[in-house]
Amino acid sequence: TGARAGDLTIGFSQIGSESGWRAAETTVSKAEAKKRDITFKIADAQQKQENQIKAIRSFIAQGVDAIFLAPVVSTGWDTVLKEAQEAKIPVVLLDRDIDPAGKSLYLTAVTSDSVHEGKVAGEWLVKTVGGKPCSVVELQGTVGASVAANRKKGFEDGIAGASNVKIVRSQTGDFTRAKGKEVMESFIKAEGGGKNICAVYAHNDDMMVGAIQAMKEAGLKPGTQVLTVSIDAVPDIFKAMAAGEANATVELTPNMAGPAFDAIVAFKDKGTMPPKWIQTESKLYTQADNPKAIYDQKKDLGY
Amino acid sequence: MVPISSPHDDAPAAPPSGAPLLELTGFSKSFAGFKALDQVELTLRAGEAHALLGENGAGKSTLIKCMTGVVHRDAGRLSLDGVEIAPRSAEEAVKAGIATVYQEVNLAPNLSVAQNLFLGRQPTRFGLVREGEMRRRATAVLAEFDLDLDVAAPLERYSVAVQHIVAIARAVDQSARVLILDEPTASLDAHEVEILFAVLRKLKARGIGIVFVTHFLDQVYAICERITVLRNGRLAGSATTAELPRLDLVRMMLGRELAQATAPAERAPLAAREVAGAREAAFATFENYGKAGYVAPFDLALRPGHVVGLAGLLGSGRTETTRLIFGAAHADSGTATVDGARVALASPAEALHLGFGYCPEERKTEGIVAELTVRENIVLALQARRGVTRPLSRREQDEIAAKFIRLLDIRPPDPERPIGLLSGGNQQKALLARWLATQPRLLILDEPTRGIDVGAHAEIIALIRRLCAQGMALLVVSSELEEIVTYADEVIVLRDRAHVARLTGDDITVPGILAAIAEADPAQPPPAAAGRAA
Amino acid sequence: MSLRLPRIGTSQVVALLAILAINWVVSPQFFDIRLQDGRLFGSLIDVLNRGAPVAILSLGMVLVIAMRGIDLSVGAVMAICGAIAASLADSHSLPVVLAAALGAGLLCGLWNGFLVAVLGIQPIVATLILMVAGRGIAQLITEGRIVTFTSPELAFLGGGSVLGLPTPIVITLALLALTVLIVRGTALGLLIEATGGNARAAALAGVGTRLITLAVYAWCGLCAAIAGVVAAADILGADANNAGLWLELDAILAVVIGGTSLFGGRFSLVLAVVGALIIQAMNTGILLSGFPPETNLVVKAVVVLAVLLAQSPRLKGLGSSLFGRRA
Amino acid sequence: MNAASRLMPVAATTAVFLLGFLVCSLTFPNFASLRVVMNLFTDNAFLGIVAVGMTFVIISGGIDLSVGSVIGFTTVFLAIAIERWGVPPLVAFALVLVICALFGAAMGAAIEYFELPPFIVTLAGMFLARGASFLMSTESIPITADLYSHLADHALRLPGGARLTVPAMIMILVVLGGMVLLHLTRFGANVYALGGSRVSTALMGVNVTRTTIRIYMLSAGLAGLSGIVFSLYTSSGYSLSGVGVELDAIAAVVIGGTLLSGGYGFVFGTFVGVLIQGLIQTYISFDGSLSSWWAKIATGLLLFAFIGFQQATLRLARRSRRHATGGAHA
Ligand SMILES: Nc1ncnc2c1ncn2[C@@H]1O[C@H](COP(=O)(O)OP(=O)(O)OP(=O)(O)O)[C@@H](O)[C@H]1O
Ligand SMILES: Nc1ncnc2c1ncn2[C@@H]1O[C@H](COP(=O)(O)OP(=O)(O)OP(=O)(O)O)[C@@H](O)[C@H]1O
Ligand SMILES: [Mg+2]
Ligand SMILES: [Mg+2]
Repeated sequence: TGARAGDLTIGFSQIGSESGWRAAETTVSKAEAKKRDITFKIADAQQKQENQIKAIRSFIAQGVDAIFLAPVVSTGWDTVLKEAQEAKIPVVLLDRDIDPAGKSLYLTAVTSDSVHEGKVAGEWLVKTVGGKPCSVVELQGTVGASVAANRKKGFEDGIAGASNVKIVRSQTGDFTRAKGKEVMESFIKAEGGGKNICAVYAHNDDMMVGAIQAMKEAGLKPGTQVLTVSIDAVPDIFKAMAAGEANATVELTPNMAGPAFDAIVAFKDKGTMPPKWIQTESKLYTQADNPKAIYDQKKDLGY
Repeated sequence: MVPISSPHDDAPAAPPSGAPLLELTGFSKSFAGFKALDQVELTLRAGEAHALLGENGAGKSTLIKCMTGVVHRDAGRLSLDGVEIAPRSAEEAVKAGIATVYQEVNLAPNLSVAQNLFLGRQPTRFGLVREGEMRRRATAVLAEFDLDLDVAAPLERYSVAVQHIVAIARAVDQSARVLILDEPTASLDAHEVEILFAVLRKLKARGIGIVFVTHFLDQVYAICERITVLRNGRLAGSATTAELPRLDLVRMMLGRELAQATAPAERAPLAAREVAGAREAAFATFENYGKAGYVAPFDLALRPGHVVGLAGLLGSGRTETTRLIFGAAHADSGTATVDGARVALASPAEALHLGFGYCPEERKTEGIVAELTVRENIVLALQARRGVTRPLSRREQDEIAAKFIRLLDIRPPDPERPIGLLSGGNQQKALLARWLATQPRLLILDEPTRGIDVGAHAEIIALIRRLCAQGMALLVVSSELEEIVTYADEVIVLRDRAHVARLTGDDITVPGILAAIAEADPAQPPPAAAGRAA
Repeated sequence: MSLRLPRIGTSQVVALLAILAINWVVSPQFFDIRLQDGRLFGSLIDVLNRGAPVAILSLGMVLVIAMRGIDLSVGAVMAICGAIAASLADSHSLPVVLAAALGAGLLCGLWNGFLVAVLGIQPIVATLILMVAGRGIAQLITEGRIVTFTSPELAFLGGGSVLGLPTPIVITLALLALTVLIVRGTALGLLIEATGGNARAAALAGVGTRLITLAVYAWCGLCAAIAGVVAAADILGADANNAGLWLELDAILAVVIGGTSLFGGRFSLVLAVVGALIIQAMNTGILLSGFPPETNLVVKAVVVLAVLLAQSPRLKGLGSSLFGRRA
Repeated sequence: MNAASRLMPVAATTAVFLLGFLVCSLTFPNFASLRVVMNLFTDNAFLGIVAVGMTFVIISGGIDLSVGSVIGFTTVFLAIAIERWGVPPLVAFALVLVICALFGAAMGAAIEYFELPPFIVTLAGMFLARGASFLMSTESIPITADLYSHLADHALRLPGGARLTVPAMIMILVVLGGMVLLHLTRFGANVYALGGSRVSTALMGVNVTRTTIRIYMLSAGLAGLSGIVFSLYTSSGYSLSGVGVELDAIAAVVIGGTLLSGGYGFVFGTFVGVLIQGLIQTYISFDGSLSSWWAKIATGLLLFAFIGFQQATLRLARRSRRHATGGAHA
């Protein structure tokens, strides 16, 4: 009983719209759904797990053909995913995985490895500074967010080998520009006007954009005097790189839905079982990669 | 109606002698340096009613609050049945057997009448309140006060008067050894007062001691065996009622002579004397003015220099009438005119701009803004009329405040004190000042002399007359018929929310009014002829 | 009854100084100030500069609270107005941009005022509506992205400086002066305090409480708009999702620390601003301290409690009786 | 009739809810199903439970902003206690309830003894509880105890694939219990009295301090229970769970016809208020077409629609209600 994409209805429980990247992911998912003319319902959970669970329940009640879930947190999905299973509705995880216990409860997970992202950033920094001693300040994501924890861990792994690179200050910038800027300002004050800061690592580009402003206002030269590396690869960071004010960013692709749709369609059509984990690439971009051009192609993706 | 007997019928009984029931000595209390109480003492015997008297601000309420531990005294010992006690809160006082009605109604307006009567001691079974039982008891308790209400209705539905009766009933029902009443009769009319006294006599017979604060000397002589007088926070003297005739008592309270206070002023309506503008056309007229379920349509004309009194029992609709006229309630029938022009009277603000002034009955909830200073409270209405953009300069404010504090003898004479900290009577004076400051053309007063001491009472009435003489129209609600009679040119009698009679000229007598209220024939005045007045 | 006599606000000022002193202990260079390309630069300046948005919010919030109301929507209104300003900045002249943004804020305020004063909806729910919908509107304007702009005029409002003082600080001071002028220079202050203290009494005294309510909420909206513009100008972009997030709580906290009761009545504009500075001084201190971020909230809780206890009438009485004076 | 007029707000709210549900059922084909109703219960169970506690606080004239964080704290504490320390779940439940109650008592005491505004004390409590859960663990911890999976699966299976889950049952019990406690006990009467007039209540000889402390204990305790339910619901502990729940709870209470200024309100009204919010959520997610911002705007508009309609109903009711004329003298 082959079902064509055309008559599929898919519900997507999206975390929220807390960042430019998230907005882009939503936009891209819609676009991808349109391509395959799939009826696509998005529920915005405003960062609350309970809302996501509600959304999934209502998707089940509506009898959709499949459910996409971008889990706000890795735990606590068993019950509701079991309900989905009982209702024979396949679930695909987007952009974040859930804890191992739930492996059997979803069809596949299209995610990037956020620990790996941090590692890439860390390794780039180690490579770039060479043997020189380098004290790094870190702008963390929201306290308690798994991504923040992972990117922190990954980065620490990345610089573990190099005793010359060490993190001197680490505060949360809540993934936002404003906080990124405020925190960076205080870092600069605390580190003797920024003279002692050799590099900044931010868990996302938005915070880095804020930090760059703070550095400029403090008379520092981000990109040359102070190295910067952050994660997500949103257009604005490429703008900064083009201006020579930022050094590197690790891409987290907003197109998680595309592969997911393909997997679901294949599954519904011919019952092909997709692999348990479809990992998206965590590509490193530096000033060498013609940031201007990338900015131009990315700027209309809805970031 | 139970037969009302005149206070003078029963001469004060001989004071019961014997061991003191409640004895307090060396009570002192000062607020931020201001000595409200200074070495006060009082001895209450079982079965006696003990009057606690004094001018506004003398310290009566403070003394009571110190007794029950609501206010923490600086010094003083308190003993009940010879055993020293030191209640630290109303709760402990009640436990010790001392029930109190404080000066302002202190109940939970949002709770039902029944809940208010039994709060904290509701009848329960398995920890659950027995509503039915509680209502039954509540109805019984109120029946003793000849009040028959829907005890399930929230208290706030009822007037101050009724609320006050409920508060008293609660205290009476609680009082094991001592009952303290701070101006319980202020908002009651002759009828309620008599009912209250009947109850109090029963309590006395049961050997309960009663402390009774009032500004009505008649009531003192009617019910009390002993009198203690405070002046400026000090003990001015204590004696049995028999030993202390009116004149001496007044002298003891004021520390000076006072003529009007004792002799009931002879009737001298203003219009009778030729007053500027007394014969003028009406300033404001109301035709067939009314609101369904509130006050039946009525006609009324208010002239400059002309005093109209509203008389009636509680709930007869006097307050409602005044609210309607001031635009605080909206008429659904009839027309109102000011200076011959029709007006809408949609809001108090509008009435204010037409030159009306309104001194409401419920001082605490509708009168004062407790945390604002006396000065700010006094200038409030005037400022409201001038509008936001024309503020009174601080100097003007100070002058106005100073003027009225002097004129009305508000104590303490400190314009920068939050009005909530003033004594009840002084708050009332400040409210009067608020409206006098606007120099209204029509002043509406609902129970203006409530809680005002004998001295101030006379002064205020004199003041009212002066204002009228200058051509201000007056509409006065007062439960003190004697007072109305002394200055009213016209008395409207209300019953069951309708204006039922209109007395003018020589018909304005206490018996006449009482008759009209009781719809009896004025020829043979009903027993309560004496009404109630100083 | 416990009636607060008009206060002078010593405890707030003391609290502020104490926190600044602590900051100085945790980071010795706290009071260092230098000139960085014509702009004062130092942690102390950061406190003032970062405190500006909340201070501006509190100038509106304090009046609303004095009227026994509350406005939960200010954060969302910030986001809306920031979004409008940012999206117009590069295509229109500054006056147009400001007119649009502030106009929007005023409108939001009027809406709240209408719900409260005319429809008689309880302030907290009335403003909750805009708190929820407002952020949506802001995101609608930016379509969820972070709208950036380059207009130097607008940027000046966030990053510029007047006589070395960062513009946000100047704006805050100016607004404070203006508010004081409007509120205390006219009878508004008295009428607000009367209405907040006892609405029924005020109405019966002829005070036009409705109109005042409307005006006060409108003013609150306007302040939120200004704060929103400043915040957007600061990061050269409008982040509809996060601008002003949870700032309503900070603003309310500032007002209460400033000694204004949530039950209305007496209020103090200056102390509300001091309250805002206390909060920011605390936040900056936390950032400078280098503690791990997990501890931020605990520290915050402790400081807030300490500041409040310092104001507690009980403790005052206790303290002063210790010094032998009558409470 | 006064009893009726006092129930008016609740009646209005209920009417509004039913109307709303009707509209939804007409808009979406498979909406009017028992399953949707049961989901409404299950998904809002934890909110319902805190909202009951919040009702007591608000009626007494206070407010409790700490509940959301207390939920977060509870889930993390349970996860750590059960998973790391190996405490048996039931013991952990008892433990956490005690801790929360004490926490509430402390806030109540601070409010009473230091005469501090509840808003700020509980705001500090909010920071404290959230901060504490961060200190315990920033990442989310799955709870694997059998009891959890057992309770999770355990549910009354109703026709149409609907399930009356344990959380839902607990909520219903709490609501009933709350109604009894508030409307039928002395404590309840005192709560109302406090909201009516704090000073008067004290003068009437009620121990205001004790009552206040108990009220905040109750609120925090129920927040703890709600946290337990939440951890059942997600079978995990997470420091960020329950963010913003305090606002939802307050909104539910007020939508339910309780006056924020205190003195008036009903537990049942709160319950309906919770359902209304759940209904709005469900409506939004059924109509998946809304972008996240339109979803927010719609939520606001629906909230306005509900409240506006409620106000209108009340106005009409008041107009028809006569000024009370308690019987005159016998
Ligand atoms: N809490 C307070 N703080 C400061 N002063 C107070 C306070 N309470 C009362 N006072 C002052 O103490 C004095 C006595 O007040 P009190 O209420 O006892 O007078 P009173 O005899 O009851 O007068 P009245 O007959 O008008 O009720 C007044 O001058 C009043 O201003
Ligand atoms: N004795 C009573 N029994 C029942 N209800 C009453 C009684 N007295 C007043 N009320 C209620 O209180 C409300 C206010 O009436 P109020 O007593 O103020 O009228 P009033 O004639 O001004 O009496 P007063 O001004 O002497 O209190 C009315 O709605 C009435 O229903
Ligand atoms: Mg008194
Ligand atoms: Mg009256």
